Amino acid sequence: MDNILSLAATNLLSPVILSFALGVLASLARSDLSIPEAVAKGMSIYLLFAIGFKGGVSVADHGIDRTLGLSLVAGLILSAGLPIIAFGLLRVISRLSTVDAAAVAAHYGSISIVTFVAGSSVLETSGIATEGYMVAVAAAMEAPAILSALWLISRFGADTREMDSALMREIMLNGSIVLLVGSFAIGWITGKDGLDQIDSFIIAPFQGVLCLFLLDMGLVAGRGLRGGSGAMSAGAVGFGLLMPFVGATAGLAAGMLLGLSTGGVALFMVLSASASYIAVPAAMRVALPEANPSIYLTLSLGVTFPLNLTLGIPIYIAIASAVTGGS
Amino acid sequence: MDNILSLAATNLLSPVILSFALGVLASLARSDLSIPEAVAKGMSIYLLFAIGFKGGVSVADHGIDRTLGLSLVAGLILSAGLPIIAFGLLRVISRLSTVDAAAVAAHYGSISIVTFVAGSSVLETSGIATEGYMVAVAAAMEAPAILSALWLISRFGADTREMDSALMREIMLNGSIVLLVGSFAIGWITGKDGLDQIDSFIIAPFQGVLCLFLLDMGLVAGRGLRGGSGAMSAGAVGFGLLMPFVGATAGLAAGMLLGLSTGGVALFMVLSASASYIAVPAAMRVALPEANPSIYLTLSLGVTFPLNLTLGIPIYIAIASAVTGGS
Amino acid sequence: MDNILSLAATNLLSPVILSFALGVLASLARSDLSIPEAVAKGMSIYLLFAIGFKGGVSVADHGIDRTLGLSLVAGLILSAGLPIIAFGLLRVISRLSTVDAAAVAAHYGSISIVTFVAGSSVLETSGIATEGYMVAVAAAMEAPAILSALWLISRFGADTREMDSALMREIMLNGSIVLLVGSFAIGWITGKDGLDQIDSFIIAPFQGVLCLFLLDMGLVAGRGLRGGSGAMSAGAVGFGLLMPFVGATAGLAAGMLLGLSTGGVALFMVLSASASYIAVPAAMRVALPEANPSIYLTLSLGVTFPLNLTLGIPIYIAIASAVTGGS
Amino acid sequence: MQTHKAKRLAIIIESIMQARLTDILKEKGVTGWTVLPVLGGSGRSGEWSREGQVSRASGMVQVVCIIKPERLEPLLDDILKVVDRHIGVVTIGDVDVLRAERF
Amino acid sequence: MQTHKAKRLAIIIESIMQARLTDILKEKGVTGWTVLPVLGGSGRSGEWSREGQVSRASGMVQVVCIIKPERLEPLLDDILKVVDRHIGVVTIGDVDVLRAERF
Amino acid sequence: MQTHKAKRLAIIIESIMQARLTDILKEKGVTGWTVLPVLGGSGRSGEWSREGQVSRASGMVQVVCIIKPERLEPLLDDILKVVDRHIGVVTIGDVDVLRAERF
Ligand SMILES: Nc1ncnc2c1ncn2[C@@H]1O[C@H](COP(=O)(O)O)[C@@H](O)[C@H]1O
Ligand SMILES: Nc1ncnc2c1ncn2[C@@H]1O[C@H](COP(=O)(O)O)[C@@H](O)[C@H]1O
Ligand SMILES: Nc1ncnc2c1ncn2[C@@H]1O[C@H](COP(=O)(O)O)[C@@H](O)[C@H]1O
Ligand code: NA
Ligand code: NA
Ligand code: NA
Repeated sequence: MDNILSLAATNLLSPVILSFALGVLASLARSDLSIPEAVAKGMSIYLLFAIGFKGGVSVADHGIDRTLGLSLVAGLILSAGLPIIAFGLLRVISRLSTVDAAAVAAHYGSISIVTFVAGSSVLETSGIATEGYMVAVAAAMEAPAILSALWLISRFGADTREMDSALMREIMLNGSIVLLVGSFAIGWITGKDGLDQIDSFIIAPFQGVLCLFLLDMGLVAGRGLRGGSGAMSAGAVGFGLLMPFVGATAGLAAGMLLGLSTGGVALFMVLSASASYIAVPAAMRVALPEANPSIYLTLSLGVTFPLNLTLGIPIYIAIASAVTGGS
Repeated sequence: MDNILSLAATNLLSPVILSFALGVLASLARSDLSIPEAVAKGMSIYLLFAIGFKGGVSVADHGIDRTLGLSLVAGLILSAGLPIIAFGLLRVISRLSTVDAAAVAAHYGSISIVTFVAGSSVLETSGIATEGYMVAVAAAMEAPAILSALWLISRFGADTREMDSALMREIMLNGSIVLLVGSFAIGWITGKDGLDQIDSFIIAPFQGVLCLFLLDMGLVAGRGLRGGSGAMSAGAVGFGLLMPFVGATAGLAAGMLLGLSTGGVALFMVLSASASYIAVPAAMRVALPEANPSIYLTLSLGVTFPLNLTLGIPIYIAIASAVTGGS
Repeated sequence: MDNILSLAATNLLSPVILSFALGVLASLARSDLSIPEAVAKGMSIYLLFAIGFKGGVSVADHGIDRTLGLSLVAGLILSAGLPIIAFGLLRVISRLSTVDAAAVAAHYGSISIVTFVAGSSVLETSGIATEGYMVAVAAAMEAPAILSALWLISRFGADTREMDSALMREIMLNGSIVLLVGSFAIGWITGKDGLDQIDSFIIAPFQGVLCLFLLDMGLVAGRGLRGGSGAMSAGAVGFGLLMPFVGATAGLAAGMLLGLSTGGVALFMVLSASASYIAVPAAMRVALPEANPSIYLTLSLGVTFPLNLTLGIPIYIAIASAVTGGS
Repeated sequence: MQTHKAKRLAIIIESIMQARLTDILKEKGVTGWTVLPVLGGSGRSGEWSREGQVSRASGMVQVVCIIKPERLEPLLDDILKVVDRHIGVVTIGDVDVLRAERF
Repeated sequence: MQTHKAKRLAIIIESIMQARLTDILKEKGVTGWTVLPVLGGSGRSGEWSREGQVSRASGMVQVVCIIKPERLEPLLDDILKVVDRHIGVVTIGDVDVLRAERF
Repeated sequence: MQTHKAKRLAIIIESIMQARLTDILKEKGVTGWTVLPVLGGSGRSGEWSREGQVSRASGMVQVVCIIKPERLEPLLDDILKVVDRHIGVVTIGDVDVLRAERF
């Protein structure tokens, strides 16, 4: 318990979290502070490249764990399964329409890579090792949730845009998946030698870039809260606060079944608890244009993301430590 | 004297100043060299974040000086008072209209954060310590000058747009003030531990980013000189060369009264001598649209900024050293 | 031979080359991965500034070699002469029109600065020293090829836009030449002291930025291959594969005549073998709008650039080493 | 295909005035508009370009607003109030719109 | 100077639908169009802005297409199919074009 | 509200030709124009997009110029001289302008 509290305190007072808070505050106070779209996109490319590369190098270093394949499968199952739980939960505690509920569910099956990065940072600071291939698991969890949500719609709801091959390719080959998997492969192939060449680019400035990126996410989240809060019901917000813990529990079970390390279990919890705000919203605009973006974006970016960032991550790590007997 | 000369020589031949010169030359020669707006904005966000953060850490390190509060008040007074001196001077030595004179005056009461950064760098290179909270003083000096100028107009000139609450909020919560104060607070809260996490982002590459940023400012200043020189009279240019020393003298007095260190006095001089080219022009476009932007931008960016950057800073430092008996 | 193979293998499996490959693959698979124009331009400014600066510092360090002037002249001659060879070769092995052939020829006389950077990196990794002023030679080789091509047109082809002074200035003062020469001068003037101030910006992250920049070039090249391959004939592609070796041979001869070091000879080969895809295409759009851009861009960026990057550079280095007796 | 007559109001205005302009639009019950970026231009106040600008002071945007013809006239007075002392250009064109129920 | 009558079709649409829209244009034999960036806007689905967006989800673009008047009518049905369930606006204006042989 | 008839000349042209075009405008006494960015497009010379471009060679811009109707005709010849051998599109539309004293 002490552990959780001190971890949570350290986390809350880190430059990364405070930068996010600054962004939210600036935006709620209607300051004109803003980060150009191109710069925000550039930073997200940097973060994806760095995190993928480091994951690959770590796999090259430690060899392929026999659980790599199983972890990927577990990730796919979680991503496909969580939307169904989320959908059920939403139908019970909120009054969202079928279409809106399915769209929100898709977001919670998929993952937020920045939450993953934040979780990895906290683990690193705490000296807890993780399986390097977790970044591949993250990539695997991006897309299946979308397919689940479309299935939910066709099962419970009105007609949906038929899943054409263009949409399928867009989902599978979306920029962040390709960059994450690609840089993971590059890191794996080039290994320690490759890392030596570029570590002062991808390791040293990483935390600092993350600060500015979270400043931007805070600005965007704050804008969303200002504009989108009208569309929010108490039930929906309750879902956004509850679902992360449901997801984390599923992630915990998966991590334990696979026999991962403390860090691996914690990251499985973080991934399952997090909600997408990049890949899934774009897919939803194509496949479910009737769903209201302010609902799913506000929940994902305005409620669940800050929750995970501040309290969620320390709690998941503490639980993973307790359960696996780590540290 | 030797001291000034050698400091001026080192300064003039530094990569930062030469990058500025390259920009001016490229632009005067009408090269198509240009830095995308988004990249320039990204660099300015980086510089503001880094300078604010370092200031905050330094306050966390050395504790709150009892003069912190007094310095902030002195900054507010200087920023509000200098426009009145500037306005008077302009009416005497130039033929600018009331509106143009008030607009120019607002710029000289406010500050240029890049000049501040350049001054801090030279001090650091020379091994002269400064009060970390001077960055907060810089933030405090951004806005009051604008209010003074509007008061001047209503006193001496024609009607002006009434100061509505939207404009007031824009001035007070403009992006650079919020980012500077916010990152100062983050640095203060997280202190040395926070700095350790992100120093290879905000310290190591700082000088290099500053070079590219000044390259861009050189390009913009050169473009301004090419286009705006038509609107310039000898009197106005004379003001742009004289006013920095008037401001520096006021800053010197303030710094001595407060009993600051050599570095602190020098930075007070730099701030008072510098003229805004980001926050104030935007406010003037809203509040005094009749004032001619090519006059105030050319003076601030094309005359005073290079003067301070090249000769001003070494002179102010030498004077501060002589007067405080420092080094 | 072993040498070449192992160098080629190391090169092919470096993060830089694999990033390029990732870009090409992502683009051929029609992923939506993309790097914003402003960020790509920002990275190219960074690379030009860093490479120019380092070259200048190296000249300041080692003094002016007596061959500096001669090397510049040799560069000018190569850049002006290679288009004539290229034009002849194209007329023999492809069916391109006079205008298209001249436009392509201009690209192969000029140079690709990224190929130069990649070559320098491989040399550095292999511990082979180079003359620092080769970056000035690179700048000298950018423009003359354009004039040669226009002369070819007026000699063999239809009418062309008269070479007006605006075009001439655009060619000579184009952004990349100005930045390269300017930062070279700044590096030369400030020397080792200047480098100390900004090395953690221009040296440490260099390879990493190069990775992301080549990822972008891969994306652009892949897009070009997808779209422009229709316009390509076997003869033209053959030219794109052959001409680099013709150029490299000329560069070898020049380097040997000048008595350069192994590294200098290798870089002369790299420069002569490489083809422009930034400065020359822009000049061709103004001066030869009738020439088809998809032909010259696809050849330069889609065929010759990857060839040099992967196989060319190791081969040129191996030959330069063998011939100069270096390593 | 069923189309309807509408007016296309295009206002080139300084970025710093954008929020004030759209506030007026909202006040007058206009809920639809689009903001396009502007790279540069020239007018009575000289030439400018966005390249390398660090200040918000000298950028412009174009606000485009499709409205029912009968709503135009009363709107113009209010728009002029915002634009009045500022640089910028207001043009009105005729267009046909699909899905007119939206306007 | 010889000019020709043409129609200017302007479609403000979500970025993610851009490729689908231009695919339809190509299918129908329209080979000329231009895509302009959009910074932000407001409509029935609320206000939005591009600032700081990391997701592609909420951006829009404007696709402008100059076509011969007689080609317009059959095209509209197909365009409506893409735009239909999506947010966005379609306007049609009259213009004169130079070098009409291009269209 | 008093409005005046004017012509809206829109020229989509390669970025590298922008300065040459505006130089002609200045020469002919036209002092007002606006440059809008273009993200991509398609025409007889194929499809292109600005994404990831490092070269200036393949970008385009749109230059919009509001002028008095009577000034249009003589201007077109000169514009055509610049545009002639280059890719791009020139359209002319009718608009009403406020504050016509500006043109
Ligand atoms: N005749 C015009 N046609 C198109 N845009 C114009 C025109 N006049 C002015 N503008 C635009 O409006 C801005 C301000 O114009 P002005 O108020 O005349 O300085 C210019 O920078 C242009 O972007
Ligand atoms: N009346 C209008 N005039 C101009 N643009 C509009 C209008 N209505 C909608 N838009 C644009 O179309 C987007 C989507 O509109 P909507 O489908 O109404 O949500 C808005 O964000 C605007 O960019
Ligand atoms: N019919 C058209 N409608 C709109 N834009 C066009 C049209 N034709 C060409 N364009 C634009 O002009 C550029 C060059 O066209 P072109 O000269 O036909 O290759 C294209 O990339 C488009 O941006
Ligand atoms: Na999840
Ligand atoms: Na000042
Ligand atoms: Na060459």
